[in-house]
Amino acid sequence: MTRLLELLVNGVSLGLLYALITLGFVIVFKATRVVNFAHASFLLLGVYVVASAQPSIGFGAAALLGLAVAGLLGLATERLLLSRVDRRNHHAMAILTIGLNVVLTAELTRRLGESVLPLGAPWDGHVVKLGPLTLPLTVVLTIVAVPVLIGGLTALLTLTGWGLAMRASIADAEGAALVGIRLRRVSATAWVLAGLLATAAGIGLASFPSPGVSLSIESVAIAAFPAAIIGGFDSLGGAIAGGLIVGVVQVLVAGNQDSLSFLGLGAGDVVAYLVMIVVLLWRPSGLFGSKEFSRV
Amino acid sequence: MSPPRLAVEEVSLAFSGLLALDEVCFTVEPGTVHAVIGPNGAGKSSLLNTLCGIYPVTGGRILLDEHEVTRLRTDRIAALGVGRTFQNIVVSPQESVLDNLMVGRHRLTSAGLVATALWLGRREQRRHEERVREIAHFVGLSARLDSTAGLLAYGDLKRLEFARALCLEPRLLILDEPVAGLNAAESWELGQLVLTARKALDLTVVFVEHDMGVVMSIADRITVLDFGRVVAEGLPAEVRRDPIVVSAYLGAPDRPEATPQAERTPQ
Amino acid sequence: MKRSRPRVVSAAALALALAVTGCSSKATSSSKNTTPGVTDTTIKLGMLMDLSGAFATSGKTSNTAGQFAVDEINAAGGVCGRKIELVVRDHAYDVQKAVTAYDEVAPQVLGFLNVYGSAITGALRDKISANDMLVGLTAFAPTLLGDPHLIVVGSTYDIQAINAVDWLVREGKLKKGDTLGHIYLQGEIGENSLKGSTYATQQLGLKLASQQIKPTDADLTSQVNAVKAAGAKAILLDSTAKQTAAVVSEAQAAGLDVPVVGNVASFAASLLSTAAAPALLKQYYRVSGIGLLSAQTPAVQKLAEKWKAKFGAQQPESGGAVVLSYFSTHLWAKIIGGTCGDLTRKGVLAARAKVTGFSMDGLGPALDLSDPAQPSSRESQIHRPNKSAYAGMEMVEDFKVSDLAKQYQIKAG
Amino acid sequence: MSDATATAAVAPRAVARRLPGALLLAAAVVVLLALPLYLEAFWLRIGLFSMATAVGALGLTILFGAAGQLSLGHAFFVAVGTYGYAFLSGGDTGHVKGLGLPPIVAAVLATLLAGVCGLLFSPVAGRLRGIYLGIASLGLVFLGHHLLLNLRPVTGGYDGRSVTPFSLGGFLFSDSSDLAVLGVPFGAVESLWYLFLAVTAVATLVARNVLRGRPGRAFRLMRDNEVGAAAMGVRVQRAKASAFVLSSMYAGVAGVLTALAFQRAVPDYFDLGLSIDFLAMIILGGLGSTSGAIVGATFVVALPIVLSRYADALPLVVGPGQDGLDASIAAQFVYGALVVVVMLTQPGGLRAMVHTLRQRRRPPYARRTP
Repeated sequence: MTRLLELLVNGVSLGLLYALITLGFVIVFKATRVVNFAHASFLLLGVYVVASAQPSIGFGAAALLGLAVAGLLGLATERLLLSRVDRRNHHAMAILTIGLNVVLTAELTRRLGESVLPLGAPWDGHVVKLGPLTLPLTVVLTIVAVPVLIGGLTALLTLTGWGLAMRASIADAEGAALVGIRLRRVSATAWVLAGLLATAAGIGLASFPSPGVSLSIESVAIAAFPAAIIGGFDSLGGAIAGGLIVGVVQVLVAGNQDSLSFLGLGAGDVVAYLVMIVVLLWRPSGLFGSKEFSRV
Repeated sequence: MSPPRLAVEEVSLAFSGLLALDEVCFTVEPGTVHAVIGPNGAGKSSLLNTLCGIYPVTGGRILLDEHEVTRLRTDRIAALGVGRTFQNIVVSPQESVLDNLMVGRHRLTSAGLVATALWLGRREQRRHEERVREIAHFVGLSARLDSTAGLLAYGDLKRLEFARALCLEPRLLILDEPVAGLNAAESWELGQLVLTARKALDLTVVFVEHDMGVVMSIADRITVLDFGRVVAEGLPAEVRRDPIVVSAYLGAPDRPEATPQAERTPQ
Repeated sequence: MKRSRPRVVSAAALALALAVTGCSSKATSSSKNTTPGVTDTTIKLGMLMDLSGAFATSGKTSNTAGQFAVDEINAAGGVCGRKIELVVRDHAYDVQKAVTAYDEVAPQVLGFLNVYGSAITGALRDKISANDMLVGLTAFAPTLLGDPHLIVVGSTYDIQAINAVDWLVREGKLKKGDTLGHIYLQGEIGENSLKGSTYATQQLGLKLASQQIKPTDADLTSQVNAVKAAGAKAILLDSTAKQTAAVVSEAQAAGLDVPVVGNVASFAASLLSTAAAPALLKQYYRVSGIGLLSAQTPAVQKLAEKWKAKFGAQQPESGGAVVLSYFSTHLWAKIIGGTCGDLTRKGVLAARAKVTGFSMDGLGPALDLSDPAQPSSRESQIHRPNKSAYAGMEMVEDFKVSDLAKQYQIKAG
Repeated sequence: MSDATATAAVAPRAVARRLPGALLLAAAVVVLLALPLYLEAFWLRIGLFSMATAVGALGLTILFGAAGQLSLGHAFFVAVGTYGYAFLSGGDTGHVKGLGLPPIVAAVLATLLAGVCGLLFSPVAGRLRGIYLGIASLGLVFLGHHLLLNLRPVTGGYDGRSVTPFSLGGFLFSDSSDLAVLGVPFGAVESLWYLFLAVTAVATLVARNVLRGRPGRAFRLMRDNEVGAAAMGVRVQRAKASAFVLSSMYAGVAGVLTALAFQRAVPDYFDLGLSIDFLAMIILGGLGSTSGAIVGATFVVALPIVLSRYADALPLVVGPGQDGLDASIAAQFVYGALVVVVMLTQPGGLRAMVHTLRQRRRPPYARRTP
């Protein structure tokens, strides 16, 4: 029972981190209709900056620097690359992010190699006991901090002018342009947000008990794909739900590997995709995705 | 083969509770040209889409001669000889005009993947290409056959769609605003093409159009829709004088164009 | 017109083909009189390493250390009166690149000093034997034994696992009836190691709880928890270095306070600067079939000095890779030196079997290459992390063969 | 009538225009046929990999370029081909099983097997669109990888299994063959070259026929407007399924060729990266075009290998093992940057670029009346 509870808590914590990654992914898609294949390398770059800066300037400043760099990378991607492609050519833009991803991954592979860079977060190495549960402090902090972050984001989207513009342009880009919303600013902000959210999630992923920043974090971030699809690709609430579902299911399956041996070893990694395909057979636009209607 | 008779019997269509068509009834006699008019949002396009099986009806029946086509799939209805054009032009913009027209021969040809892969579809293709060239000549697109469709002028695109519908060798031709966006001369020309095609190819024609000049000059009968209901039906001259029609549609120019009705955004 | 085109094309093609085939240069150049890679002054040896992929750090380290040995050998006059030259290619741990690079390098070299990666060795094995090539490996799988074309330096993974379990028992960290947790990589490393641990636990009256992982797994919490739930008193670990850090810190997070013994590839010096350092220093040990870079023998110190001279304060990530590459390059010189009269690939293969007692003090155990079906040694050392030791590791126990490892029958092939 | 006279008048000109093309084609055929007599194994090997990949890219360009169905699962179907061939033609060795069928039978069955896998997935594929289909098919890659690691008797697990060399009518396509042509020993690479060339040529012609014929036109209208295609009588679900099956079979053939070129099947090759590479290839080359797929595949496959071979000669790039910018990292940079640049300047891919150039160079009389 304790073990199940422990797994659940770990799963929720991982799921919240997935939710952050997925949110950035989905916000970009909503604002610009671009599938950002470079999202995982945004995450790795941000957290790499944190880890390589923290020995000299301390964790707090390094975290801010990492967020800033990833945000700027998002901005640069939008301003320098995507804005030069026809807005309606979503394929070209998606492939462009593939190219960007290749370059970023190559550079990060060159710099990181096999090494593990310590993240240096103040909560690293700490374990808390909550009743019968023994949990890394990271898990507890994630469960507290991520909902606050998501709440803040929701407030931003619902209460501010930018949020309104964002939602309007997502609902109907042409209409929004007609009423004077500057689409470019909205999409630039979306890309910056994606970088920030990815880095925030990356800090969580690289924290104790994970030994630090290494290349394998990028492959973890790929889980945002099925999470986004399960939730529905154009739904922010769906992104959060999808992230949580993937996190919890992954941890539960991996934690019960022995009794699930018929699924084969390492089933935790693929179960997210199984869930995804089942969800899609049931609802072709994900749990919360809006149906596309073809109008002729 | 003689042109078919189309009977629409108490057809209703609802989108998540919103009634787009409400027990619509009318009959199109074989070989006639039948216009459906009405203000924006009246349900005209929805009606055409139910005829083609694109929107599933929520009630009523649609008969093509004695065949009930109410719940048939769109491609099955096309296979029965129903050709159509679309309100907002539907072509493959990167393909040549000839290729776009050849798609119209899909139902009349049979070369499948395997046959085509093994060079077995060529003879069939050549035979049909001849007929397609004739049709292109008929609508005046001969000179454009090798052009990329996306680069055509608007008027040519409209003719391309019309020609492609003819390439199906239809018995029933459905036209959704065939002259919208054309100038008066082009509109008149296309109207005459419809009449010629009807005669030469033995067609029954149903069309939706806002251009009253064209409607009055080519339609044999007119059905008027408003809010998804038939509000009037008759000969052009009768409809023109019908007080309900005048108030609902023709005589009320100040009526707001963009009505927030079901047809706009079917959800 | 249209129809005749293919015919025209094929006729023209045929005519042209007949015209050009008369003068192929490939035909004349491929005479088989001279042995590839050998001239009057040089002997070329190939290296296929991962220099830009996931294992680039080890690849670069091995490359550097191999070059150290080559420079030393050449400075001392070379082998058979010839200088050794290395032809290095990067395969980025990609089988496709490796196969192509092999095709490029093979005609130029006498043999391969090192081919890195088990999947890559697997892909190349047929070609290697077709070419009579002798190939050195950075792998210790018993499945590689029995093939006279491959050199496995030192004890194999299964024997290392047996020696590790034996050591845990001798040190009192495990007692009869206790459970040993074994977290192992899928693939030949882990599975061969599991054979050893299964044998040893059976022989010593221990219980075994095993958990398989993939090289790409980052989060190993569930495996650690499973081992904890099985009541493990010690953990045997075959993993990448990153995963080692994850396992020890997750064990710490789970309150599992037991020794963890990893294999030679499961440690990197930089782990000692991560959050996992305290746990590593407290609980981690390493079993190794080759020597330790911080050992106090003259041969090892000479090697360490070379590294310091080249890289200054920057210590090698993997001392094991430095030692292995340096050691096996010298082993190659010994093999070639035994066949100066017949410097052909077949000659080299025959000379390999003549090496029965090669050793370099502290760098590796005494190697016996006479029987390809048997490991060249059954000895292992035990190391543990120490921040002040060079490359982060200090000696716990020098080369030793456990009795169990002596009895253990290896199934080759 | 006017059309007929116009055609007749144009005919001699058309011949004159086609003649250089035919000669060029003939020359290309000769060069391709003669290459094994001159090139080292290294270059031939690159050719083999390129051709294997090109066949896969052809399949994806039919599926995505023509039929508009985004698939990130192509690597899975390639894996089915590779492992299907390895299993069907392989013998029992130790813990790895095989059926020991003749290689040609195994190759055909492996292709069909990939097609069946495509058919099994087509109910999912038929229901989904755009990115949903893309990522659902991405799931196949992860599930497939999982199976490759776990179905050990068939796949050999993490370390993979070796592949039986191809043989046809007693002739063995391997290094142990004693055949020599004009003094050139014909080993695996040389003989496989001709096999691959033949398969690639057939695959290209078949793809061309399909794309230019009735199914291709239906696919493209379906891509541009599904409802429009249905109204023309196209059975959309069936067309989608058949595009998926055909593309899977192409991937299956690519898989068999890959197996023969590698002589080993390892699971890690068939990952997400391979799927994304396929996508990049066909888009770099020009979506929906057969020549574009081949050019794109050759480019993506050959670039890193060639760059790392000539690393020494390139500025900024260092040789293997030295400190600095490694050749294969440099190749990654070039590849990534090129994808970005092509998308920025020529979203239609290399084919569109060539097309524009040709249009510009074409003599005025040959230009079609605007």
